[in-house]
Amino acid sequence: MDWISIANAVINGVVIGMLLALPALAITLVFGIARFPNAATGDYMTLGAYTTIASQMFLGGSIVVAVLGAMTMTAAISLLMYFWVFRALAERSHVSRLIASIGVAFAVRSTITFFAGQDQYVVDLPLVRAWNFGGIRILPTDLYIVGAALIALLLVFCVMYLTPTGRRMRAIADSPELAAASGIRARRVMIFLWAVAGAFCGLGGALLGIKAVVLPELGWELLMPMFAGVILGGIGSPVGAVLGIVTFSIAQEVASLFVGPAYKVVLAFLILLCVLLLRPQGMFGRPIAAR
Amino acid sequence: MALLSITDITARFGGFRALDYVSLEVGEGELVGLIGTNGAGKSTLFSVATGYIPAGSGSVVFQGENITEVPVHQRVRRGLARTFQVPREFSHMTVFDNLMVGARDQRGEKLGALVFARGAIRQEEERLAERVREVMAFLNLARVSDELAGKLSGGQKKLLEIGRLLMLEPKCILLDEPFAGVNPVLIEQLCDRIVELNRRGIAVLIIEHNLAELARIVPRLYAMDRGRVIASGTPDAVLADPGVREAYMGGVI
Amino acid sequence: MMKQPYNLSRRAFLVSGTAAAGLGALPGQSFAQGERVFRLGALNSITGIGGPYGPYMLEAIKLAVAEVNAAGGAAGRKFQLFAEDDQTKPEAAVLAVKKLVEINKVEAVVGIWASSVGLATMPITNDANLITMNTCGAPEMLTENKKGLAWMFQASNAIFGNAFAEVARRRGFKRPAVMAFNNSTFVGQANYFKSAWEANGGKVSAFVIYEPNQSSYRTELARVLASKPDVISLSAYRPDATIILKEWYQSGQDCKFIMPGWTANEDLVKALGKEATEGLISISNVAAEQHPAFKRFAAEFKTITKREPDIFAAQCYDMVITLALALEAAGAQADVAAINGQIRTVTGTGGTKANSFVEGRDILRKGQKVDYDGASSRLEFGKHGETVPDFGVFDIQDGRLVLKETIPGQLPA
Amino acid sequence: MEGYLIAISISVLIYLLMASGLALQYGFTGLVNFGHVGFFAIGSYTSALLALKGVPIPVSLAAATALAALAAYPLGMISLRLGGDYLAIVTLGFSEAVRMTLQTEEWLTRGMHGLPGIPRLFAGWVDPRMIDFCIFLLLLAVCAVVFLLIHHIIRSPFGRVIEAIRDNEVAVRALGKNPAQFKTRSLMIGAGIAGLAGGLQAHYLTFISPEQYVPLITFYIWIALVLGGVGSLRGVVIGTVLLVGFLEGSRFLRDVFTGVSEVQLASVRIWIIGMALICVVLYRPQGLFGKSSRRSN
Repeated sequence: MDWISIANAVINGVVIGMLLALPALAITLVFGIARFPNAATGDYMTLGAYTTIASQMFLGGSIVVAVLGAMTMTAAISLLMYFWVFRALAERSHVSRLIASIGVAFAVRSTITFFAGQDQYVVDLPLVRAWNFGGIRILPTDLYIVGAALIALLLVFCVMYLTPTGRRMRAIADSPELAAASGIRARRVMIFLWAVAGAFCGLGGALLGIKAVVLPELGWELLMPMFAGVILGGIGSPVGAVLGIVTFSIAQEVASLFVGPAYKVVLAFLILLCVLLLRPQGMFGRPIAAR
Repeated sequence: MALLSITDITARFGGFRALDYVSLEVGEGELVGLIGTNGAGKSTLFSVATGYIPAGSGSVVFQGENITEVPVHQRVRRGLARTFQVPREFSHMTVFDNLMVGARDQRGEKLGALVFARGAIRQEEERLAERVREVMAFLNLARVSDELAGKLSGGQKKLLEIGRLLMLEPKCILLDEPFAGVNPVLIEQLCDRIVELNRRGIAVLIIEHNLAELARIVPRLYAMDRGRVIASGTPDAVLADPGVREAYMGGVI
Repeated sequence: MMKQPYNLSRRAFLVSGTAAAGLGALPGQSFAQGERVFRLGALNSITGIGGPYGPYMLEAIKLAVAEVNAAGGAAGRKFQLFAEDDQTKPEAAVLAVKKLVEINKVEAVVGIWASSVGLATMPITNDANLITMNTCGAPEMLTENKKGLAWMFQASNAIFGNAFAEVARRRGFKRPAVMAFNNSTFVGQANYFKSAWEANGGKVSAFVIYEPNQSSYRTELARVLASKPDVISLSAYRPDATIILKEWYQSGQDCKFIMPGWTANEDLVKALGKEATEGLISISNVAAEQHPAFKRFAAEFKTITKREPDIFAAQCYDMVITLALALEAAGAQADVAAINGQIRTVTGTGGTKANSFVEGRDILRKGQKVDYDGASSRLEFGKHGETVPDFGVFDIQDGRLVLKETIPGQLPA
Repeated sequence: MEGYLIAISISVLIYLLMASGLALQYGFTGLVNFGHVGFFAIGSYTSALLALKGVPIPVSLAAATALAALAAYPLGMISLRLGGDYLAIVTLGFSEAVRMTLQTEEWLTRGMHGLPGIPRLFAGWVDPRMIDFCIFLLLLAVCAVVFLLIHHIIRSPFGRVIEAIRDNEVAVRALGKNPAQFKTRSLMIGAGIAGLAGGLQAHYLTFISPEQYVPLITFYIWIALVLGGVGSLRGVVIGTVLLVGFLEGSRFLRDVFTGVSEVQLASVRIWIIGMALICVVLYRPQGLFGKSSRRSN
């Protein structure tokens, strides 16, 4: 394999990874604070993608409006599901929350297919050629995608590290008992959490819709790599989630050069296993102390 | 030679040094107390001694064998058992079943035996049930035999945990705050049972905040503060130690 | 730079589910008491991977059933339709077909799309002595067709792969590459393309089978493009073809594509725009757009679904019409075996050509032999129930499919 | 009519077998196995490939069971070191890896083309029209045996320990027992049962292909378990019957929703499943018919 192919594969991995970093961050935040793996994450993305399509159709073609609309929509649904489902399950085992989130995933997706059907949609955007630097190809669209993802990530990191709500959020993520003992009111944190998680899934879905095609299974299919990336980075660690999913995506793309596309899932899974065996807390997670 | 000797143990969490070269000994059939303020490292020391937390350095020697690297369940099988600060009963199981689980090396835990040695298992179960009844009688738990363990009072749960340890036939037990959250009447009874156990030849190391009760039953005491052992000896001597008084901020004792 | 056409109507978004099913309810389902009906089962892949095609296949079946019933039925027997979704899953299909057999007591099952469904249901339909008509491309369908009750309206992968190679040869390409979606139909096509090409001493520059459901195929595509092919045989469905062609267009590398007609069609143009699809070679066994059966069917199909029929829909339409003509020929009292025996006769060469049910029926009533040439192909069945159609080779020019030539289908040597 | 009912019953029984394996793993041991379909697939392919090579079906089924159970061994050893949440993702990854391998290793599995013509159970032994009924009876017997086995296991000292692990793993270690050992065994038994179910299904369907073994099947089993209530075998039966009954029964929904297209009907079906899951977890946490405690008698 020549280095140009590898460089292109790495670039592609970075783009996909950055895109998936948004929902991956949602997964890791929900995991750290609400304490369960949210299987509805993928279908929130799907919802975001379809909202983009719908808003382009009904409100006109502006892509920025459509993407913002998608984020609002998924944030609203995410909050709705929190108030209806996940809040009531706060005291229950994380498996029951996981199962409920699978239910939410099915409900969201089937509502979409009821109205939009099974067929594919494409986001209405002009096709552009890639810039070619001696064989290394970079797409302007990809740059926009990475840019949008970066801005969103920066915003959330700022909130998390600079505002009181963000500090409370991290405190709860670190140790729910301690946070409860020191009297942190969780309500506002939870609302913020689910709104951000929803909006990020929506943004991720919309960007993915722009890059690929919009299908009902769009987000659901990505759950597995996203969870793998989150675990790789260390469950509950926001920085870890971003770096984990980017690493994971690069590994998948580069692997498909060497082992063939079918085995990239297998290979990614093996990488994950090895990392976990050598460093059970993930790349950026802290060791869990038993008491 | 001591039954359990802990030598120069360290443990860290992140940058925080929870145990700082701690050494401690429990002799054969001895009854020893361990006191210290919150965060002094007592429970951490238990966890290192029983293998729940790896030791950063130092050694744990039990019955003359170095068990520093031995996994938790192997240490228990050698006769070194512990209870927890917060009782860890099997809440969805009856008190009777909780105690039945306790017995070591049951044939019925082997899947092959379930098929090929059903008679032997039945006999073993009957024998164990007999022992469970003895233990329940000893700990005054017979009345609640068929209750779900999760429904017991705090004190009963502590008794149940001790009962499970007895099913193990251990040589040395480490009790982590056995009196915490227990009503005074039951504390009497608990003390009594612990002393009785010790009289039967089981070495006991107790962490306890209730210094008055502890001083009454243990002949020897260790005091810890900020990850170090700061004093040891008879209860009177330890409690009189200026470092200990300092750690407890004078007034409490 | 170009503007991608903005073509999905608002209505399409909201109602494409319903649009697919048209009127929703099954047509012509009111039957007089005691009337002898022919109970017809439709087993379509409404959901699952077949989702983009199945609903329209069912629509075509309904259309054909309505046509037959409007003409008073075949041999006086009207068709009563029972439709089931197989979810494109063999185990769901088994239950669905059992229901059709046991509850609805159907005498034939049409519309089977996926080879996996066809292979999984064949033992059941054979046991129950049912005629089945499918669009499966797996060569195993032929060997498993032990009772001769199954009819393959789609050319097998082998024939398709061969035709792709033939087109590549005729167009003078020298370095073809192969890219295929990982399922049995497309991998089969890819393999037969390769062996047909190499049989003539050529070499395939790259051969990549990709996993479906990805958000990007750039790395796979890069592997193919790195071999500098002058043409890529792309066996794909529409969603992945959309992404791959988009990424190919963006890469700026020049080459042609040969694709199956059910993917390279107007829908693909809608998804990608005219510029990115310009010059795609689309191969399909639609007899010809000029063919009267196809024209009439396409017009009717369009009024109901607001879109062009794809090849599978046309095949499904033909299934019902063929079955109706066979029933007409066999007579009202005929059993399944007798009807099945007529299928080859009413489509075989030597009879008077017919392009619709009514035409064919009238010829039969005159006591003559009939040769139904359908909307999907001339329909000549081989000895295992397979069709070896002629292929239309289309170029996509300015967003429209333009027929360039017709080549005879043939099995690989 | 009977034929259709038998087919549905066979479907129920195959799901029931799988569900009982998962009930042992999750309901009684607390193992969050999200890769159940992987073991099912291993069983299907093992038995099918062996039978196609001429191995008698009883032998191939035994091999399917054993191989599926063995596959669980390394998986258990690895992931049980990691703790609960990881087991879910590792098993899910495992089942996808199995599917990808089945797709890719064409020399062995024929890849996406699937395996047609798998020898049918009882073929040549009984009248062809009676085969389904015989398969149904066989499955009924297998289910009965497996249920008795599981019942026996959970009542045994071994069952006592796995139940204790579910309640409090740390305390089990404090009693000198190695939870990983017990959990691995529980995982292996459940996987073996899934493998057997897979083998039986292969010899019933006579055609298998990798696309049958998608994670959705695992989720269906979970749904059955949650609907019926975890931790009781009765709940498993009820949950499975409800699930398959609903999946099949919804074919007849069309008679109710006449104005709705086929595509939309499929959406409605999934929507009802999703809502049922949410509502059961929210309002009937012990399952529709479950009881909260397991060993009380």
